Amino acid sequence: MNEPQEFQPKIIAYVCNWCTYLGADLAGTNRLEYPANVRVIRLPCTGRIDFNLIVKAFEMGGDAVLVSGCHPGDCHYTAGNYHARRRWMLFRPLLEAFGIETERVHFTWISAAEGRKWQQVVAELTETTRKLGPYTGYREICEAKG
Amino acid sequence: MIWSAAIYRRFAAALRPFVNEEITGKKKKAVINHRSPKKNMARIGVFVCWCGENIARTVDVEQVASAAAEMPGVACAMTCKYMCSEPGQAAIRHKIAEEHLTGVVVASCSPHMHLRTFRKAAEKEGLNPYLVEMANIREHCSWVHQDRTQATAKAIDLVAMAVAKTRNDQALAPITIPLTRRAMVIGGGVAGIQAALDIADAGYQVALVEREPSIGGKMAGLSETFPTLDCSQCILTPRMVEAGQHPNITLHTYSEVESVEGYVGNFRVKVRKKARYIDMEKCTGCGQCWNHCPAKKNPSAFDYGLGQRTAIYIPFPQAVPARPVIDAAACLKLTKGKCGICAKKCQAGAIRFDDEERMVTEEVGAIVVATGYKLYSIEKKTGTAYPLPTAAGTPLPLSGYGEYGYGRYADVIDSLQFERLLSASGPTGGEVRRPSDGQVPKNVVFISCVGSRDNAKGIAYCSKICCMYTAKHTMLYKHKVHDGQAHVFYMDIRSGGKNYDEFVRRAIEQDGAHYLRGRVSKIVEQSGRLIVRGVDTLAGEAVTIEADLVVLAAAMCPSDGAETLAQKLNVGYDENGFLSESHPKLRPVETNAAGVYVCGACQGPKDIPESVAQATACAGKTLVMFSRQQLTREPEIARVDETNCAACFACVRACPYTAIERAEIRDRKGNLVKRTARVNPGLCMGCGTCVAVCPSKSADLAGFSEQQIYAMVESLV
Amino acid sequence: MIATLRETCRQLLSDGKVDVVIGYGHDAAADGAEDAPVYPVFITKPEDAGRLVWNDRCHANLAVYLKHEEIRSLGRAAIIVKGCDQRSLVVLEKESQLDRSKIYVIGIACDGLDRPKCRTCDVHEPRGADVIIGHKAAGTGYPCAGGVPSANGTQGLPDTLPDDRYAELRAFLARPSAERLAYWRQELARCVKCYACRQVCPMCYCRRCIVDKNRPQIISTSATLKGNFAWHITRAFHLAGRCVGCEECSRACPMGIDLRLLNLSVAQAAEENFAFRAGDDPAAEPVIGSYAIQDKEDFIR
Amino acid sequence: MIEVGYYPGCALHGSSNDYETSVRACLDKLGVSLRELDDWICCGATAAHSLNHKLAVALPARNLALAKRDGMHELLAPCPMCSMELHRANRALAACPQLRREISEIVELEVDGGTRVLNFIEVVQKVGLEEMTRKVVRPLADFRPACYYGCLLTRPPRDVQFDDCEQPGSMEAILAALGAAPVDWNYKTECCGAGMTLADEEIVLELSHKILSDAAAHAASCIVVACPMCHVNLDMKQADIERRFGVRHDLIVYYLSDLIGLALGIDERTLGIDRHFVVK
Amino acid sequence: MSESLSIAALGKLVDCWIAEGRHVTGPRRINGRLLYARLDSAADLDLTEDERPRNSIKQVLFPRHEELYGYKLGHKRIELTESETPIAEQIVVAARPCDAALGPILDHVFNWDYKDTQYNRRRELTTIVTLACRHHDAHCFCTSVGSAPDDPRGSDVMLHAMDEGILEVCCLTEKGSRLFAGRCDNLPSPSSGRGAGGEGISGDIANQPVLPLTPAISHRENGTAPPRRFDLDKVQEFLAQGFEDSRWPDLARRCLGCGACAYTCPTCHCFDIVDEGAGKEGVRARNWDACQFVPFTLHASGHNPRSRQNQRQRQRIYHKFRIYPEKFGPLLCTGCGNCTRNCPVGLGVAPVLAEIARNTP
Repeated sequence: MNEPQEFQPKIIAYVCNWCTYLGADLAGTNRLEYPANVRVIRLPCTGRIDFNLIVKAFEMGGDAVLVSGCHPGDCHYTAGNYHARRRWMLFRPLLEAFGIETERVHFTWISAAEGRKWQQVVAELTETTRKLGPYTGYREICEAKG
Repeated sequence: MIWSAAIYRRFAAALRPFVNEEITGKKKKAVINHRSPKKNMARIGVFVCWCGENIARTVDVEQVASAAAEMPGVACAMTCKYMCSEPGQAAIRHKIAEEHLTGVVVASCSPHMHLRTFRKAAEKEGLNPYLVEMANIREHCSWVHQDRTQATAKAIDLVAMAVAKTRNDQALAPITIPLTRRAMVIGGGVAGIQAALDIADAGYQVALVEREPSIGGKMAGLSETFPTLDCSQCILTPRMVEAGQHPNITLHTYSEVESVEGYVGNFRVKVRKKARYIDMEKCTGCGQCWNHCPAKKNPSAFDYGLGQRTAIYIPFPQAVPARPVIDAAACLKLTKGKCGICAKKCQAGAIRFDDEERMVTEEVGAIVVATGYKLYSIEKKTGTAYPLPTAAGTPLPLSGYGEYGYGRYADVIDSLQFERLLSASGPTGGEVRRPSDGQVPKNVVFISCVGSRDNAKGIAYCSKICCMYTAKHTMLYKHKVHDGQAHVFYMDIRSGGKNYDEFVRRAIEQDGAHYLRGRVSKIVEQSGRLIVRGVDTLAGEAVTIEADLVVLAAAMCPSDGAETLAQKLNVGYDENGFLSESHPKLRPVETNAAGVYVCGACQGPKDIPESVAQATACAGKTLVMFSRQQLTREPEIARVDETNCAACFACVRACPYTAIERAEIRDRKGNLVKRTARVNPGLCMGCGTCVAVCPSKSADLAGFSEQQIYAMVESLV
Repeated sequence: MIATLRETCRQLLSDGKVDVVIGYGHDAAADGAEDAPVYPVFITKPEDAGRLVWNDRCHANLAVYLKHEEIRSLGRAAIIVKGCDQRSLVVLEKESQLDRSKIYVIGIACDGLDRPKCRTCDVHEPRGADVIIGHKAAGTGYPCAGGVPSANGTQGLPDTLPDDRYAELRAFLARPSAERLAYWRQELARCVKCYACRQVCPMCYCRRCIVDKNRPQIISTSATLKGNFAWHITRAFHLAGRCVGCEECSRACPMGIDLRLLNLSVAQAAEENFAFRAGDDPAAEPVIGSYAIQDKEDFIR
Repeated sequence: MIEVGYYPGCALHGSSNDYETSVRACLDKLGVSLRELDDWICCGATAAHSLNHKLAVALPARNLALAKRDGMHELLAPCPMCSMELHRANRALAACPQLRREISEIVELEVDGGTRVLNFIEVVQKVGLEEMTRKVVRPLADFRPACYYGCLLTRPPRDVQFDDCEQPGSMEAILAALGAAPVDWNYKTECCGAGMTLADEEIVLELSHKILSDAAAHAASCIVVACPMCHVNLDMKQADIERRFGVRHDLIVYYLSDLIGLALGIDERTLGIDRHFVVK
Repeated sequence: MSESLSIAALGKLVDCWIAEGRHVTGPRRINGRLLYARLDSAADLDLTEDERPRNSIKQVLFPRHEELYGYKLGHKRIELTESETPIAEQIVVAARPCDAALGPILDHVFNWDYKDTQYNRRRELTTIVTLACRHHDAHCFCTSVGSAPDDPRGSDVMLHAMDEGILEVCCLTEKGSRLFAGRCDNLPSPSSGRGAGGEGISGDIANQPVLPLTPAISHRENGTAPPRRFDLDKVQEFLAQGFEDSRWPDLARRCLGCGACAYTCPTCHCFDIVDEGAGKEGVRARNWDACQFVPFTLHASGHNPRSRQNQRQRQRIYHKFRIYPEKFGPLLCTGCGNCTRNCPVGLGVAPVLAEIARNTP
């Protein structure tokens, strides 16, 4: 557990159906290998991804969260990702104020063509989270009784 | 276990869900064997695919299956070499029947690959297709991981998530909305005509709305078209006539769109028909009236003020409909109450001085917008147009080109005016004669990018066609004035397109147009000649040309009222006022307002072929919609819980498709009970942005419901 | 000035301009004892206008009552607001929770009630009120003197430039994140989930609060650290671009949890990123539900 | 009696004090009292804005701040360079609170970019043409002036926001009202060469020559300017120009205030016209 | 006859208790506000007398969140797992009498049909050392509900602050004596006169006169009792027929519907049963709940029998002064005044009842 290389971080990824999910599919078709720590949850659009989901991910013992969708201008629904972006612009400062480690919350734009980027993002994300170690900070909060 | 017993007694009711779990097992052995409600219990079948070796190589599919069998709500789990194959699908269908499955999870490839396949299969067996989910253990697992144990563990998680989601799946039925199979085309230029004809030829009614007295638009006024130099009117007028006579096309000329209600498939468009003072039924278009009208000296809008027309007029000889209209401002009868000669001359008795504007309502299912363009206004501004600096200090975008003296020097004209000078049907009968004194100009300077690509004038974009038509102008000029010389000041030459660059080269090499790369700083008049001062950046020197005529290739702008129309239609538009397509690549003629399509220059600068192509595309889109009796749409759309909605309408603001409306709930007596947001299933595309912005989570998205998503996350413990 | 206030309200009621005045006052029981505790009161009869008071204990942001069906049912309301409270009216109108034309706003010029927000106050005189009672007394010192009716509430001395509203927050953010988390652990451990912070907030007008939604239970209802974090994160974020900083939530908390820092963090984000301050500009688009193509995304890769 | 703040700038207290004489005399007659800004400093001119943006804002900003301090809501800067720099600072300050704070610290005065800056023509417009014509005693019947605006009076348009930057007409309007017959000509806003004298006098001679020639070509009887620098190049250098190009222009170059003054019955001396180089 | 103890000595005693592994709760200053909270050392104990803690000691006997049992969801079975019963001895020191009185009151609730082992165990393990009040604030109204600043009910030990930081110690129960046994010399045996808390007193305390007090420690000489804020008889007379009274809407109009009153009230004991879990496992827990919340009575149908806030306020008053007394005897109110003290708009039992009493002839 204490040894970083032993520790297998649990990473929850909320991705949009049209860009990032397909990007991950592409990574698959190109057999681009990456660590097995990510659990992908497919949503129609980043616009659908609510901040409560990020909190939930940590409550579920997530060590890091990834939110990923279409690049600006590419949104399948034209503007969902703009709404999402603005949401995170406001949400991150709040997490900061709470002292929740924002280096465990990652935002990326990954297009359907960027299988390579998906691979890199997941690999790096897993590595950095390994370095950070398990998110005991929030886990303690969730396990505290009464 | 006194405790559990006691608790059980006290909280039996609350335990019911678990009781159901009990009975989902194959062997009906239970710790708490309370009652067996056959209904509302999950019976999910999990089908794990080998995909030959693709999955099985790195994922222990059997282990995944047995793990799945232990998951709550799972009735049976099995593996298969190729799930998507016929036998694979057969196996699924067999299990659905045998195990009375209430849901299916296929653990194989990406849902983008085969979700449809498996949903179809389930449907064949009478299981609602939306109760089928997939776990992507190939692209997202076996193909990207090496470590078998890790890959298998992940696969199990992915299946668990899918199962959790399926347990919360709801049977969904496609949404159907009524459809009026009748279209409206707004704008009767070449694009509008094309769209209207295509739709009409397919056998559907079209209402074509045109602001001017005649259809034809800008193209009707052009001389010849690049790069083939075929006569604009020769190719357009037959199409105009066709449109005018088509049994399926109703023309609303001299009319404008007043208001638009409804949504895709069900628009109600109110059209304002301006007073024409002519009885369209009686009038034969014989021409007696305009031939005898005494008020002859009115600038012709069609000739951009270069020519003149009578008070009762048809804009140009080939006008469709070939029916005149009275210019109320110029008509002596209507202004002074005198005259009325036209009425006397008219055998048909079609003149109606008491005519008034009226409204007609068109019910249509689709709307094609083709409102075209106008040229950037280059008039010199007069007086101190600027307000004094405010605290906000917002600078007004400059407009006009005072330095070119347009509107000050008669012989500085814009490109559309020059088209009229070149046009055989134009004010000079096709001879190039300059406005001031009717002389044939021997030296003509063409300036391109007037407005375009000039941030100082607030226009950053390239008007795209100026390079081509300027080249055309130099050519046609040369063909008409053999001893004349054309000079062109340009920034770059943009001639992408079939036979386009060749065309420009021809202008330069064969017709000897003198191209100078540089801008013109000032035009002044000296003893009847125009002194054009500019720079040749290639030679690196200032140049001064004494010209007889200067033609400004002014930027292409959306025609007047485009923005207000866009607002009426809920169509987006950019900072320049061009209408926005729904997706720059994949949905180039659709807009964010379902059922509204755009073509031609109202969407952005473009030439005739492009406009026509887009118009046909719009027609195609419309016909696809009309190919069904009613509209069916994916049921995975948003819904608002109207009892809990607090009516803050954040969702209304956020919805990219204006699919959410402010609604009111009233009791039988009609008293307002509460206000609420309401999703229009005809417009919702299911992005779920509304769900995220809804503070009380009163909005939810079928197929990706809160319940489902949280169940998935929670299954990861 | 209390006289002016009472007279204004008496007039409004007797002229039938409004049916109820939402204001500060003493219980009838107190029969006008100056030191008696001050409560929100709802004056419906002109003769009761005498119960209205204005003193340095008028903390409550009365805008909260505009969301109560019971109050709405009393009819056309006049409401007494301080400059800070008035902002909440702007937000509520923007979110179509009230029809400004149907309520009469009585602004009270206020030099501060010695609460944190008052140190950085820049609206000593309420904006957009139908009438302003009193004008900002020179310097500090309380209560405000005089009584200048005003058409638009922009009369009186210009407001002094406030100290930095976010100084406290910045100081807090300067501490390492672990310390911040520890701080909130210790604070939120006391939270009993009485929801006073929610109920006292004019912006929390949802018919069914998200915590009261089960299936799915997005936020644990238990007053455990887990449930309390989930709740306070949500409460604060739902105020993004909406919190006007009336600080009622902090005042209401029986356990003395100071929620201002959380509200400030989102407020600051809105102001820094979108130059937006809740309740400032009735014309401005709300931050949530709108967007700009050029929104900055330096945190997205 | 209209009162406006008055920012002379270096030129009007130096080489072009004849302009100040004229402006003061003329405005006094028009019932405009000038309150000279106390402790004004250089507007920065080309020197500042070609060196350092903050400096280019700070210098005029201080003058604006002084104006605000002394309760002047409007400030006349007869020199177009000065008024342009003041305008520019105004806009910069109004646009950016951050800059406002910084500059306020630099100049140790609160600046808000709120002061309204006027050039001479705007002050006349403020008086109103009717009001002015009512005071005319000697209509300028036999005057055919060519109104020369030069580069800065209308430019950069975003900053000065005065008249049409390419085809201005405000001076013509004023002079027409005084009974003159302004000519329509082509060089209203061309460059006179400005300070290029120092670098390469040739340029100045040539450019100014073109201006004078075009005015002559359009049968102008005189030239009217509202800029000390233009006056220097067209008036003081006219002799050199004639020598250089071997022509005779002898066009009297008036300040706008001169002609208004004359029309209002002020004598040439009081207006300082006799101090011009080209005289009748 | 009783013994005395210096405050310093009490401090030492507290530290001993903590050292012995007992959980000691007492008034502690947090963010400038006096709250009952677990003490890490005697240093944390704040004996300020003229200020009443803003919460109650209810938490000690009846936690705001209590896991009843856990469940694990198997494929074919559900495993139920006991949650461990409390074992740590708990001591509340310097409780106010109006807090100490909660024991006997809650005993009824948790034992009238189902004997709540969890609660009873805690009760057994808890000893309450009360500090009689010498001061009161604007919100105290114990005397109006038939109690007093030195009401011994529910206390195991009663401390009376004398001058020069001397505390008079009166042990009222065996539990109490055990706590101080040997800690200060010759403590008296629990005086039979003073009702002890242990098994809880039954009978309507409202109708009992304040118990006789030894002159030495009578608050009449040693402090001041809050004035009577309303006439209890009048109130109960009104409640007997006032359920439909038209004044209720006015009485509670300003109520915001939060739970600050209920959650800081010693006697409010409503709770909610929730299942908290993710996926396959979770716990069934008991959480505090409050009758002022809208969902408290919300039916699954969407119907809410108490749809308006004043109905909820009425309910709270009725429960405290009629429903509970009719069922169990004592009032469900000790007059601590926390409801008003903590109400953002100064509502609560006393103001409402005062208003009622004022208008009842």
